[in-house]
Amino acid sequence: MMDLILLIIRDIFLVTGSIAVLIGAFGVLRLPELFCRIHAAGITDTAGAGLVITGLMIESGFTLVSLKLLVIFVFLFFTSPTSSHALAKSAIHGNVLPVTDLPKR
Amino acid sequence: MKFLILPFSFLAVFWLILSGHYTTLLLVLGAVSCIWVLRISHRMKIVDLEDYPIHLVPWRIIYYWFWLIKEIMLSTWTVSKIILTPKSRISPKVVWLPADEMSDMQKVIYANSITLTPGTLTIEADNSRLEIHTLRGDMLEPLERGDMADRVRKLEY
Amino acid sequence: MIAIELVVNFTLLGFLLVTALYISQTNRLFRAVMLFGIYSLLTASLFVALDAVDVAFTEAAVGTCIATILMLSALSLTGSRKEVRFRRKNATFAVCVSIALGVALAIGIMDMPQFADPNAPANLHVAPYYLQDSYSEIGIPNVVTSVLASYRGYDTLGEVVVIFTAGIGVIALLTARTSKPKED
Amino acid sequence: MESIGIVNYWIVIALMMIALYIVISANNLIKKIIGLNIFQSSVFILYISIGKVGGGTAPILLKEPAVYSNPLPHVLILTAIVVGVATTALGLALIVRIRSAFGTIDDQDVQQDIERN
Amino acid sequence: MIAGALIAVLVGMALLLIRAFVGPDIYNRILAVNNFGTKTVLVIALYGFLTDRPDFLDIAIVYALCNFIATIAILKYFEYGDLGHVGEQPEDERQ
Amino acid sequence: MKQHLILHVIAKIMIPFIMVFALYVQFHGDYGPGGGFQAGVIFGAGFILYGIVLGKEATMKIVPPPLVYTTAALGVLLYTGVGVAGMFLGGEFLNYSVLSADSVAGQHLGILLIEFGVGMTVASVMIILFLSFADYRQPESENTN
Amino acid sequence: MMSASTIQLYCLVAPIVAVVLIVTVGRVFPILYETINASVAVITFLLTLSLYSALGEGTIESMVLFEPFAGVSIALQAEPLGILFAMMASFLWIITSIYSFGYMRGHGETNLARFNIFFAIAISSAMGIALAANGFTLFLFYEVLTLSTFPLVTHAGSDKARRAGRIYLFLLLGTSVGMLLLALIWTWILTGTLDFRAGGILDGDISKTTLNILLVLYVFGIGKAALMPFHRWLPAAMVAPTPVSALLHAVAVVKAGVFSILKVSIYIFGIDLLQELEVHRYLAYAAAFTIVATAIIALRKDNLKARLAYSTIGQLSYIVLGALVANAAGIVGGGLHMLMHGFGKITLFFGAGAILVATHKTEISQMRGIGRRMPVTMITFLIGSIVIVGAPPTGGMWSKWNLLLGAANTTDWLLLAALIVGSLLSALYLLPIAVRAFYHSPDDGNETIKEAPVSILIALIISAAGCIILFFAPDFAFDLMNMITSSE
Amino acid sequence: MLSLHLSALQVVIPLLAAPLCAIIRIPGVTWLIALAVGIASSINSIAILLHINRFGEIVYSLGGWAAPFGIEYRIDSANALILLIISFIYLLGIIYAPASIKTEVPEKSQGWLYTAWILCFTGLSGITISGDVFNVFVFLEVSSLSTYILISFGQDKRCLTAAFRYLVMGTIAATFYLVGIGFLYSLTGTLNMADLAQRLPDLISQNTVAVAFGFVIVGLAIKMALFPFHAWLPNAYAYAPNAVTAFLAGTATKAAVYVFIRLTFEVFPEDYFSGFTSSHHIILAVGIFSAVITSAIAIFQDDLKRLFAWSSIGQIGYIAVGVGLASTAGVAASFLHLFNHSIMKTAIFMAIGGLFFVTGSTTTAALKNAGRRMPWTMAAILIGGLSLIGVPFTTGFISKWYLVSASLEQNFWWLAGLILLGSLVTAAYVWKIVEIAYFRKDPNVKVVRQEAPLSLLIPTWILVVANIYFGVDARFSGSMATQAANTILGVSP
Ligand code: NA
Ligand code: NA
Repeated sequence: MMDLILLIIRDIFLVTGSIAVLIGAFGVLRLPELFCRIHAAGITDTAGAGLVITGLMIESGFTLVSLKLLVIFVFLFFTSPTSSHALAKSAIHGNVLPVTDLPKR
Repeated sequence: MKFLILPFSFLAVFWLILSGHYTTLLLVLGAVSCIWVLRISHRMKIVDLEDYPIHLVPWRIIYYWFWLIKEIMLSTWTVSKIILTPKSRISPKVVWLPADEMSDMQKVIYANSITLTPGTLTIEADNSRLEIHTLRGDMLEPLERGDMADRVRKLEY
Repeated sequence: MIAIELVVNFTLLGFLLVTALYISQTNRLFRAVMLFGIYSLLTASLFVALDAVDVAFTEAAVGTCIATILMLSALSLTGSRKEVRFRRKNATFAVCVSIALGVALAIGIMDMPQFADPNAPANLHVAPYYLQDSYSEIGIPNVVTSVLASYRGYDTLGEVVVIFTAGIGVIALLTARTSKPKED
Repeated sequence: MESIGIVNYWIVIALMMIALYIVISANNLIKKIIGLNIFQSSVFILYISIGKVGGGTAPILLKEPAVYSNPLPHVLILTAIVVGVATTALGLALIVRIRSAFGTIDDQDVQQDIERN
Repeated sequence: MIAGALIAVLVGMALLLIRAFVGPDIYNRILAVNNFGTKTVLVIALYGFLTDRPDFLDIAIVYALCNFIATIAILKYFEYGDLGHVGEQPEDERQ
Repeated sequence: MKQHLILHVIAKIMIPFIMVFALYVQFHGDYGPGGGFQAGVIFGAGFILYGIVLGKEATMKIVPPPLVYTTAALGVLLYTGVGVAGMFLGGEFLNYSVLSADSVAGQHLGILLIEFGVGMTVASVMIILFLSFADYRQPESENTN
Repeated sequence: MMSASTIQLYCLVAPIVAVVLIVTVGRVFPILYETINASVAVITFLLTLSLYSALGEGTIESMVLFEPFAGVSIALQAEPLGILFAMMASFLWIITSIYSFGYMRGHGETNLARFNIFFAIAISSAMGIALAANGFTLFLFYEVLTLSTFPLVTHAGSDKARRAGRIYLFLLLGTSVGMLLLALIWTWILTGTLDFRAGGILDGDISKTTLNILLVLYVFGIGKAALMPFHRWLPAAMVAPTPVSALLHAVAVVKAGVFSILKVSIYIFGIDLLQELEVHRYLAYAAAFTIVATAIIALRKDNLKARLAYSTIGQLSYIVLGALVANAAGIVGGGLHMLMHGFGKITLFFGAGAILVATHKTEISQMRGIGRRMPVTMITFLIGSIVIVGAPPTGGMWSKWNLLLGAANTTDWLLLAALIVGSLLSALYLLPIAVRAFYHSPDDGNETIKEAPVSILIALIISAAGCIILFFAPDFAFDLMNMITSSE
Repeated sequence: MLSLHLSALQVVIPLLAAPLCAIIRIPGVTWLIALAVGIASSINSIAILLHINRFGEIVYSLGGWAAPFGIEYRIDSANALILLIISFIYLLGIIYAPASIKTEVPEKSQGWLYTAWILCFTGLSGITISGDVFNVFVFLEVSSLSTYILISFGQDKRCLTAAFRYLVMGTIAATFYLVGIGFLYSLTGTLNMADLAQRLPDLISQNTVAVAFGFVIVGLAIKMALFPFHAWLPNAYAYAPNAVTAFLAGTATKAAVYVFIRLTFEVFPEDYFSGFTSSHHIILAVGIFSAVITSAIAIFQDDLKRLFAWSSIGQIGYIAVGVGLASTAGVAASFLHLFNHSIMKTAIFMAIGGLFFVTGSTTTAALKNAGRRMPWTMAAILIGGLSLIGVPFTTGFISKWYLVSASLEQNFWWLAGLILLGSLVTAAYVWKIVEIAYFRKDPNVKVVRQEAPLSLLIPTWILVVANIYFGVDARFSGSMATQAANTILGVSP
C-alpha cells in the first residue's frame, strides 16, 4: 500500500516535471526574444529539473542515491541562475537589449 | 579555526555522499583529499573570504529554501500560463530593486533567488541594487513588497 | 523496457545527424562551435544509452567542457570573436571523397554482425574473459577500469604520453617563445 | 533488440561522410578541426555500437548475475577520446600561431600569402 | 513513467535543438546549448533509473558541472574575447 | 571585482566542491564510471573555472606554470615508475601483481598508483592548455585584425 | 711476397696510391702531379706484365674482395683478354701522363689536381673492369669509370662542357643502368651466378626469346661501345682536353665498352650459344651500319676532333662486330683491334692536341702545310692514320685482317663489304690530313708555328713507335687471344 | 627473464627520459638526456637483434597478461631491424642536433624540442615492437603528435601550415586505421596480431574484411606518404628544423611502412593481399608510378630540402613496389631499401643542415661553389645522391639490385625497366645539384674554404661511410632483410 502511494507520488512528480520541461522548452522556442526565452529556460532548470529529480528521489527511497540526486538538485540551483544571469548580462553587454514597453532605463 | 572546520565538514559530507564506499583506504583518501582541496582553496583565497557561506545560519537557510521552492512553484504556474497563451500577454519590464544592507553573499543569494523564480531575472548586480527583467509587470509585485529581501537579510548572523 | 532503449538510441542518433548536418552547412564559426558542444553532449548521452558509462563520462568532460573552452580560446586568439562568416571551398571534391568513403563503409557494414547481437564474435572472444575473470584477478567491479588500467594498462600509458605530448606541444607553440622566430 | 539490424552503423556512416566533407570543404582551419572531431566521434560511436549487447548493462559488475555489454570497445575509445582531445589542442595551438604569422585562419588566404612570397 | 519522462525530455531537447539552429543571435544559441545541457543531465539521470543503474548519477553531476563551466567560458569569451582576462575593464573596442 | 559579483561568489563556492568531486572520481574509478583521466579533466576544469572568473594572473599565482610542467611530467614518471617497479620485482613491465605478496592487492595498489599518475598528468595538462591559450600574446609586429 | 692473385688487387690499388700522393705530396708540389701519375703508371704496367707472365705459369687464382650479399661477389680474376686490356691501358696511361704534362700546362688548363685525381681513378676502375671475375664486379667498375670520367669531360666548366657532361652521363648511365644492369640481374636470376666462365654461363635451357632479349640488352646496354644510336656521348665529349680524349678514345672508356662486349660474348653467352641466337646477326648488321655511317659522317666533319670521334665510333663497331660474328677469328680480331686501335687513336688524338697547343687550330681546313713546321707531329699522325686504315707497317693490319677473316667465315658478304668499305672510307678521311699538311704550302700565319712542347713529342713518338712495333711483334697479343679461343 | 626485458626497455628508457626532460627543461641537460637515451636504445636494439638471432622471436606480455587478453610485444628479425634503424638514426640525429638547431630554434624552446624528440622516438619504437593493432594506433599517435610539434619548431612560418596540414591528414589517417581495426574487431573479437592472423582466414570471403583491409591500408599509406597520400610530406620536411628533417627522413615513414608490411602479409590471411583481393597490383602500380613521377617533380624543386622530400616520396614508392610484388624477394627488397634509404636520406639532410649552417639557406642557389667551399658537406650530399640513383658501391645500388631481381623473378621485366628508368630520373635531380655545386664556376668570386662544424660533419659522415660500407658489404643488411621477409611471409629459410 505504502509502495503504491509512493509510486503514485513519484509519478505525479515525474509527470508534472515532464510537463514543466516541455513547457520550458516550448517557451524557449516560442517566446519572442532572448530575455523572455531565458525565463522559459528557467522553468526547465528549476521546476522541471526539480520535480523530476524529486520524483527520482522518491523512487530511490532513503538511500545515498537520493542524496546524490540532492547534490545534483543543489548544484542546478546554484549554477542555473548564475548562468542565466551571466547570459543576460552578457547579452546587454553585447548590445542585445531587452524589449520592454517601458521607456529605456 | 572556524574558517577551516566548517568548510572541511562541508567537503567531507560531500565526499561521504558521493563515495558510498566506507573502507579505511577510501576514508583516508577522502580526508586527505578534503584537506588538500582546502589548502588549495586557501591559496586561492576562497575560504577565508567573506564570500564563503560560513556566516549563514543553517536552519534559516533550510527554511528559506523551502519557502523559495514554494515561490518557484507558484511563479512556474504563472509563467507556464503565459507561455501557453498568446503573445499579447507578455509585457516585459526592466526595473531596479534596492539591495542595501546586504553582504555580497546575501546579495548573491537574493539575486539568484530572483533568477530562480521563473518570470524574473537578475540582469545586473550593483553595489546596492539589482536590475531585474520580468516577463510581465505584475510578477514583480512580491519582490517590490520586499518579502524576499527581508528573508535574505535574516540569513546571516 | 527494450523499446525505450531503442527510442533513446535512435532519437539521439537522429539528433546527431541533424546537428552534424547543420554544422556542415553553417558558415559561421561560432555557430559551429556551439553546435559542436551540443553534438558532444548528444554523443555522450548516446554512450550512456549504449552502456558505455565510462566513455560517456569522459566525452562529457572532454567534449563539452575542455573542447569548447579550447575552441573558444582559439576563436578569441584568431580574431574570430564576432560571428565571422567564412568562405566555402568548391565542395565537389569533398562530396566525391565523402561518397567514396560512404560507399566503402556501406560495403563494409553489410557483413557486420547485427547491432547488439550477444553472439557477435566481438562479444564471444576476449571480452567474456574480462567479464568473468577480472574480478577474481584484479578485484575491481568496474571491468572497464580493470581492462584500462591493468590488462591494457600499456595502452593507457600510451594515452597519458599522448596527452603529455599535447601539453608539451602547446607549451612549445604558445608559451616558450621568448625570442620570436621569424614569422613574416 | 536483435531485430534492428545495423541501423546504428548506417547512421555512423552518414556522420562520417558529413564529417569528412566538413574537413575537406572547410576553408576555416578551426572548422576543419571541428570536422575532425566529429569524424573521430562517429568512429567512437561505431566502436561503442559494436560493443553493445542487447539487454546488457554497463560493464560494472553487480552483486547479482547480469548480462553486460562488451567492456573492451569502451576501453579503446577512452584512449581514443584522449588522443582526439590531444590532437584538437595541438591543432588549435597551431591555428593560433598560423593566425599570428599569416594574419588569417582561412586556408585559401594562407595559401595565397604563401604564394605571394 | 520514467520512460515517459525520458521521452518528454527528449522532445524538449528537439525543441531546443531547433532554437540552437535558428538562433537568431549568439545569445539565443548559448541559451539553447546551456538548457540542452540541463536536459542532458535529466536524460542521464532518468536513463540510469530506467536501466536500474542509478549509480550513474556521477555522470549527471559531471554534465551539470561541465555545462556550467562551458557556459561561463562562452559568456566570458563574449564579454572580453579572452578567457584569461581578469575582468575589471572590458575592452570592447578590441576586435 | 564587482563587475561579476554573482559569478565570483558562486564560482568560489563551487570550486572546492568541484575539486573534491574530481578526487572522488579519481579514487572511485574502481567502483563506478570515472578514473584518473576523468578526474584529471574535472580537477583541471576547477582551475580553469578559477582562471575564467578571476583571471589568468591569479591562476598562475596558485599554479605557477613551471610547477604544472613538473607535475605533468611527474604523472608520466609515476605511471612508468610503477611499471618499472614491476620489472624490478620480478614481473613484466606494468605487472602490478608483483607489487604485493597478494596478487590482487598488488593489482589494486598498482591501479591506484597509475590512476593517480594519469590524473596528475591530465589535470596538469588541462591547466597548461588553458594557461597557454589564455596567456598567449600576439607578437607585436603582427597585425591582429 | 706478392702472389699472382694479389697482384690483381695491386693493379687496382696502384692508381689509388697515385690519388693519395697527389692529394698529399702534390698539394705541396703541384708540379709533380703528372710525374706521380707517370711513375705509378709505370708501376701499374709492370704489375700487369707480371700478371702476363703469371698467366703462362697458370698461378692466377680468383680473388674475392667482398661478398656484398649471398651469391654475388666483388672478385678479380685475370684472364688473357683482361690482361691484354690491362696492359694496354696501363701502358697508354704512361704516355698520356707524359703527354698531359706538356699539354695541360702548355694549354693553360686549371684544376690540375682534380684532373689528375680523376684520371687515376678512371685508370683504377679500368683495371677493375679488365680484371673483373664476374659481371657484377665488371658493372661496378664500369659505373665508377663513367662517374670518374664525368669531371674530366666537364673539366672546362663552360656551358658547352656541362651540356656535354650531361649527354655523356645520361647516355652512359642510362644505357648501363637501364639495360646492362637489367641484363645482369636477369642473368643472375636465370643462372644464379655472374661468374665469367669459359663457354659461358647461359645455356640452351633458357628460352631463345629471353636470350635474344638479353643479348640486345647487353650489346646496347654497354653504351661505352658506342653502337648507334647510343653514340652521341662520344662526339659530345670532345670538348674535353686532349688527354681526356685520349683516355676516352684509347686508354680506358671506349675500350672498356668493347672489352665488356667481348667479355659478355665469350664468358656469359659463349661463342657457341651466341651463334644459335637469331639476334646476333641483326646486331652485327647494326654494327656494320655504324661502321659505314660513321665513316661517312667523319668525312663531312671539318673539326679534327669530331672527325676522330666519329672514326672511333666506327672502329669500335669493328670490334663489336668481331664479337658478334661469333667465331674464333672474329674474337681474335676484336681483341687485337682493341689494342691496335688504342695505340693508333691515341697517336691521332695526341697529334690533334699537339696541333691545338702549338697552333690553336681545331679545323682540318686550317691545317694545310703545318707538316713542315711540325714534322714529328704530322709523321706520327700519319702512322696513327695507317693503323686505323689497317695497313702495314702498323699493328692495325693484323687486327683488321682477322676481323675480315671472321666476317668472311660467316659467309655474310654484307658484313664483309661493310668492313672493307669502312676501311676504305677511313683512308679517305684520315690520310688526306697528314698528306695535305706536307704537300700544301702553309697558309698565311702558319709560318710562325713551332713544334709542340717536348713532353708531347715524346709521348707522340712512343705511341707511334708502339704502332709500328705491334706490326712486327704482335705475338704476345695473338698468344693471349688464342688462349681464349682455344679454351672455347 | 632479464633478456626479455630488453624489449620493454626500448620503450621504457625514452618514456622515463621524456618527463625528466620536461622537469629539468635546461636545454643542455635535456640534450644530454636525449643523447643518453640514444646510446642506451642503440645498445639495446643491438642486444635485441643478437638475442633474436640466437634464441628467436621475443614475446613479452606487458603487465604479465598473456595475449590476447593483454598487450604483447612481439619482436622478430623484421621489427628488430626497424628498431635498429630507428635507434641509430635517432642517436646520430641527437648528436647532430645541438649545433644545427642552435641557429634555428630559440634557446628557451630547445628543451621542449628535445622532449618532443624523445617522445617521437618513444612512439616510433612503440609502433615497431607492438603485437597489438590498437596499441599500434596509440603509439602511432604519440609519434605523430610529437612530429607535428617537431615540425612546428621550424624557422620559416610555413612550418606551421605544414604541421597543421600534416596534423589534419595524420588524424584522418589514424581514424581510418581505427575504422579498419574496428571492423576487424567486430568480426573477430580480438586485437592481437597473432590472434587476428589465426581468426581471419575463416572470414576471408567477408566484405567487411576487405573493407577493413582497405581502411587499414589507406590509413597507413597516408602515414607513410605513399602516393597519392603524400601531400603532407614535402612541406613538412622542407620547413622543419634541419636536424628534425634528417631524423624524420630516416625514421618517420619507416615505422608506418613496417606496420603496413606486417599487417598485409602476416595479419591478413595468407594470399589475401595477392591472391584474394589482388590489391597488390594496385600497390605495385602506385609504387612504381610514384617512384618515377615524384622523382620527376623533384627535378623542378629549387629548395634542397623540398627536393629531397619529393625524392623521399619516390623512394617510398620503390618500397611499395617491393611490397606489391608480394614475394619474399620483393619484401626483402623493401626491407633492404628501408634500411638503405634511412642511411642515405638522413645523411643527405644532415649535409643540407651543414650547408644551411654555413650559407643560411637551403636553396639550390646556396650550393654555388659549395664543392670547393665545403667539400666534405658537399661530398656527403653527392654520395647520398649517387646512392639514390643506385650507383655501385653505395647502398642504393644494392637496393636496386634486390628490387630488380625481385621483379625479374616474377618475369616483370617491364617493372624492372621502370625501376631503372626511375633511377635515371633520380640522376636528373641529383645531377642538377652536382653541376651547381661543382661545375658552375664564378671566376670573380674567390672561394674561401668554409666547412660546416665537425659536430655536424661527424654524424653526417658516419652515415656516409655506412652508406658506402653497406653498399660494398651488404651481407648484414641483405641477410637481415631477407630474414625479415622470410619471417613475415612465414617462409622457413
Ligand atoms: Na527566473
Ligand atoms: Na574507470
